[in-house]
Amino acid sequence: MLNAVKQSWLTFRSIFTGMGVTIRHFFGPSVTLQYPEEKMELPAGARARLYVNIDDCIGCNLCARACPVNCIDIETVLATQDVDLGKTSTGNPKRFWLTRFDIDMAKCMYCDLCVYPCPTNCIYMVPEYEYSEFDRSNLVYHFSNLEPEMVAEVKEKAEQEAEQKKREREEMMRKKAEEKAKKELEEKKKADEETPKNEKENRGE
Amino acid sequence: MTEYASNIHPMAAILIHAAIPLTIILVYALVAIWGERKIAGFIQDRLGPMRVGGWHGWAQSIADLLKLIQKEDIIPTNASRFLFKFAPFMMFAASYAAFAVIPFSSAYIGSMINIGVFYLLAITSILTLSVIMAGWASNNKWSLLGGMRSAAQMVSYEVPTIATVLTVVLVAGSLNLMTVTEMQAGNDTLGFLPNWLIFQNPFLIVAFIIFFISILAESHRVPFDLPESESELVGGYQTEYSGMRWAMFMLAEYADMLLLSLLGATLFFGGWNSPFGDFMSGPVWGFFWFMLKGLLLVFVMMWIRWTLPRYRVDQLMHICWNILIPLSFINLVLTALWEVIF
Amino acid sequence: MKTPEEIFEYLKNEFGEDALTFEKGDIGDPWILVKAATIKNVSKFLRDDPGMRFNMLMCLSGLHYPKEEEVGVVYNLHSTELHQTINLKVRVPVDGPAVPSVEAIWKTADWHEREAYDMVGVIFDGHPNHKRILLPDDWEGHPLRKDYVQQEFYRGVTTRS
Amino acid sequence: MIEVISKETGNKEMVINMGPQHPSTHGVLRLELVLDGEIITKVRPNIGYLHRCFEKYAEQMDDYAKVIPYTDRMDYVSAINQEHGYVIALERMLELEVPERVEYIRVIMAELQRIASHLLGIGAFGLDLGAFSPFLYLFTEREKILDIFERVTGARLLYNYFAVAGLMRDVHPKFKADTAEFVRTFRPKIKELNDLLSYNKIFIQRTANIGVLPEKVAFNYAASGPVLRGSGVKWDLRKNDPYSIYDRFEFDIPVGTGEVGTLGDCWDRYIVRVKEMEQSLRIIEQALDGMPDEGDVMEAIPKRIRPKEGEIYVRTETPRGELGYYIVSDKSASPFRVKARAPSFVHLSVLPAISKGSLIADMVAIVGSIDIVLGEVDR
Repeated sequence: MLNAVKQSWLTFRSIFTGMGVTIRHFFGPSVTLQYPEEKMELPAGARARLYVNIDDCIGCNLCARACPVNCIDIETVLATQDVDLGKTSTGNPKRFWLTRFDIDMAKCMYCDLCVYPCPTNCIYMVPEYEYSEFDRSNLVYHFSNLEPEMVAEVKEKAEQEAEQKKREREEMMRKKAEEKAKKELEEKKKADEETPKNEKENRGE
Repeated sequence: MTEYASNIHPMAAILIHAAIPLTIILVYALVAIWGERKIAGFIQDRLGPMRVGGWHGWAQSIADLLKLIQKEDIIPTNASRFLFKFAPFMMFAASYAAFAVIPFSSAYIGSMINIGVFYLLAITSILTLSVIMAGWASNNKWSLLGGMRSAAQMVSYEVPTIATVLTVVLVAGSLNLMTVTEMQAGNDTLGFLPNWLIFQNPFLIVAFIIFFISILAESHRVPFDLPESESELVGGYQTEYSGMRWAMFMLAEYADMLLLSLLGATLFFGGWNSPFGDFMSGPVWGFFWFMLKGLLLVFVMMWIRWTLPRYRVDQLMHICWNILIPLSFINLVLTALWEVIF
Repeated sequence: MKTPEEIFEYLKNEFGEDALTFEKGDIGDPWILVKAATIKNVSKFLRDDPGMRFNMLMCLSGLHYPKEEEVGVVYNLHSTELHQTINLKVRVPVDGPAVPSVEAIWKTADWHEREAYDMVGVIFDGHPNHKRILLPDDWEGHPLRKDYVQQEFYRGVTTRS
Repeated sequence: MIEVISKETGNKEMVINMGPQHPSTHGVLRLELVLDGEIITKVRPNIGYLHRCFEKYAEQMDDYAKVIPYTDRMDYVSAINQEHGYVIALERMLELEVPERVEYIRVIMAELQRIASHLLGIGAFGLDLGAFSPFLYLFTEREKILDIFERVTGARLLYNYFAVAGLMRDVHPKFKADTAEFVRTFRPKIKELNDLLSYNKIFIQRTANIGVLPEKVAFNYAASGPVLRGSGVKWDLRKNDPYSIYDRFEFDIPVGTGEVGTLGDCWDRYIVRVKEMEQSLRIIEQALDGMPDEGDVMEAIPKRIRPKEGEIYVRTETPRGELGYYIVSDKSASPFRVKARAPSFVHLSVLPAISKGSLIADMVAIVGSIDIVLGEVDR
């Protein structure tokens, strides 16, 4: 009986302690942030969206290779010799046309792994998080600044040059082969000429 | 007003009698749902609804209501259709009908019957029936479990509720709630306290505590909200309900909460009597004081709701049958002795 | 506390040289290769022997060795009383991958073995509930095999996005 | 309605599905409950709804470092601890020396993460039992930790912060002050939690003597972490098998004592977590004192990770228990096999053993008290 009374008393006491805590909070300040009106300030280096400073990109493909989910899609075309693409702000010479640099933010897992290998620090996360879309394909960000015609032109040029180079190389190879054949022929002749001599000498003995 | 209406047509008086509590319930429910969410918000360091209607989202409940009206009315394929549709309305009807005997003010009571308390307790037990109906008709195991729990709980807790109400009736000497309220008028207990029943007899304080715990259980509030305990039984008997039918459950639940709080205010806190004697009394002030007392009790119920965890079903029964019922009957006997001696 | 070498010697005395081999990679932990047929006895001995007392089966993993056409099961054991650790390994051919279950010795092996069956396709003889655990029961193949080809359709639904 | 006649009792039994969509299964867990009235006679956990092929992915990656972001996603509530185990495994395979400053920052981060994880676990446990407010009070505190993490790593949930023998970036200059401030403000909150929840009589009645896990069963099921300690076993890898620099710090291992009920019940498991948070605070304080101010955290990171042939099993103490990584290397750039021994997976398999004969409401308490994260169960 006494124990029951004690237990009841303890129950009531713990309930009142709890109610004391909640009523203190009732009159305390709230921690809610009214989101669209008030926004939390993101710290520097917050990982929210990938951004590429395309002017600094040298097309080395390191970020695409570092990505665990393959959300970076890069296509490069070697610049022809008559074009100088200049240098990046870090001083690296640019050798490739970037005909495609797409990042699919729907796939991105915000791991930051692509940021570290970049030699020119041109790919990085920006603290911008309000970019929801109705269509998933709109989440593919195109960073290449080349116009489609330009891309076609560049590709054609590159192909031509590649073809020319190929032709040149073939020419060279042919020449080399010819020369080699010539040389071999000469050597053979020489050998032919020399052999009988030897034979004669041999026979002479 | 009602006399005037009955002069025109007897039906008009009935309609007015029906409309007044309904208006009170509906307005109260809109405010209370919003209020509960605000209270929950403030207790939890949040703000609660803030968007609809400008100042602190006051129109949130109205927006919710509009949404619920538009929602598709889903009935499970294998549900018992008639019972499923009927249960929420029966539940609301039960708690609504009980308001007839609540004396809202010295000038207004729905029905001045002599067995008011008896009528109220009888009509609220229909609630149990509708909960079982809803749980069974849904053809869902969780609903069924919720319904069965609820039936057991409400049937059990009716006993201590009735025993404590009986204690008050014993002291007051009347089953008519108007009479009970009228006899609590005045301000001379111990010289300064109002003549409320809770101050008149020490055993009535115990009775009030038992009564309050029982009405928490009767109206399914934490720590006794087992029928709808969302973390165990998903939604209890409400699991399969949506749209307007679900809203009826919600309405009935809040109406029930108000009903029992108002009953508590009438029985223990002097009903529509002003706490300051004659100061600020009169029919309109009476209504104000009455609702204030009721709403304070509702606030305490909400405050408890957002503080405590819930009991388990066997512990709930243990509390009822092993503690509250014996205690309330002992209390009844002791009150009677006190009344005889003094 | 015993080193893995000492534990190996200890076991060799008990079970003979044929059943056990001590192996070690260039780096990392050594392990004892146990004949599949004896693994249950070895496990029981390891758990109950006063010098061993391996009361915890920390991890049980299935492996597929495509080159040798074998599947393996690795048992990482630890003794909380004697603070010693040992790894056991069992290798069986891939076309008859039956390994005795150690569920009766360490209860925790129950789910681990089901997972090894699910992922690598090792069959555990004597397991009380030998079913897939992560994948649905009617899934084809065992994903963690190196030669696994994902099925095109599962119950009429394409498995590729 | 599926009804079966029980062979043992002859009663009609009801099979009921708890989950996969149920408010208190902490994710997509499905429990098949065989009921006799409201009493559970059998539990069959069904998992796999959140299986994301971590192990297969790890084998497909062409670099060991690319697996680290995936380890985050196993137990998304304590991502830092998951990374910690993995990088330690790689460091041991490559026999790398980790700079002092890196170790200190790692320990601080791991302990903060432990607190954050316990806050979620405790809060959700309370929520399961119907106490809503403690959950949100604890979440407020957790937000503060996440704020610190965001300032350090740039992310709030999945950090990818630890690199092999280093860190992905250095901490910001105010890190020490921020953390010290958090430690200062957090201590009173634990007392408040005890007032509101831990020693609340209703809460005790709901959790004491429920789901009792005896020591012997715990070992047989290889339980670890707070679940094992709740059964009264003083077993913590940070002390018993120290990794990183945990051997330098002074802290206690809180164990269950059966204070309000039987040893090894739900309340014991709960209170172990509460007390562990205090110990984590102690470790953080010591680590903040000992942390060197200078030092490059990125210099020791190897350019290429190519371990020699061999295999390793490394275990660390995460908030949920013992996380083991079994990694097999075959000299190539990608791991031959990575197996994660997830504590939640093991603890969930204990469930049928400890929940027989309890009520549905107890089931909720038991699932809450073993604090599973389904992402880790299914991997």
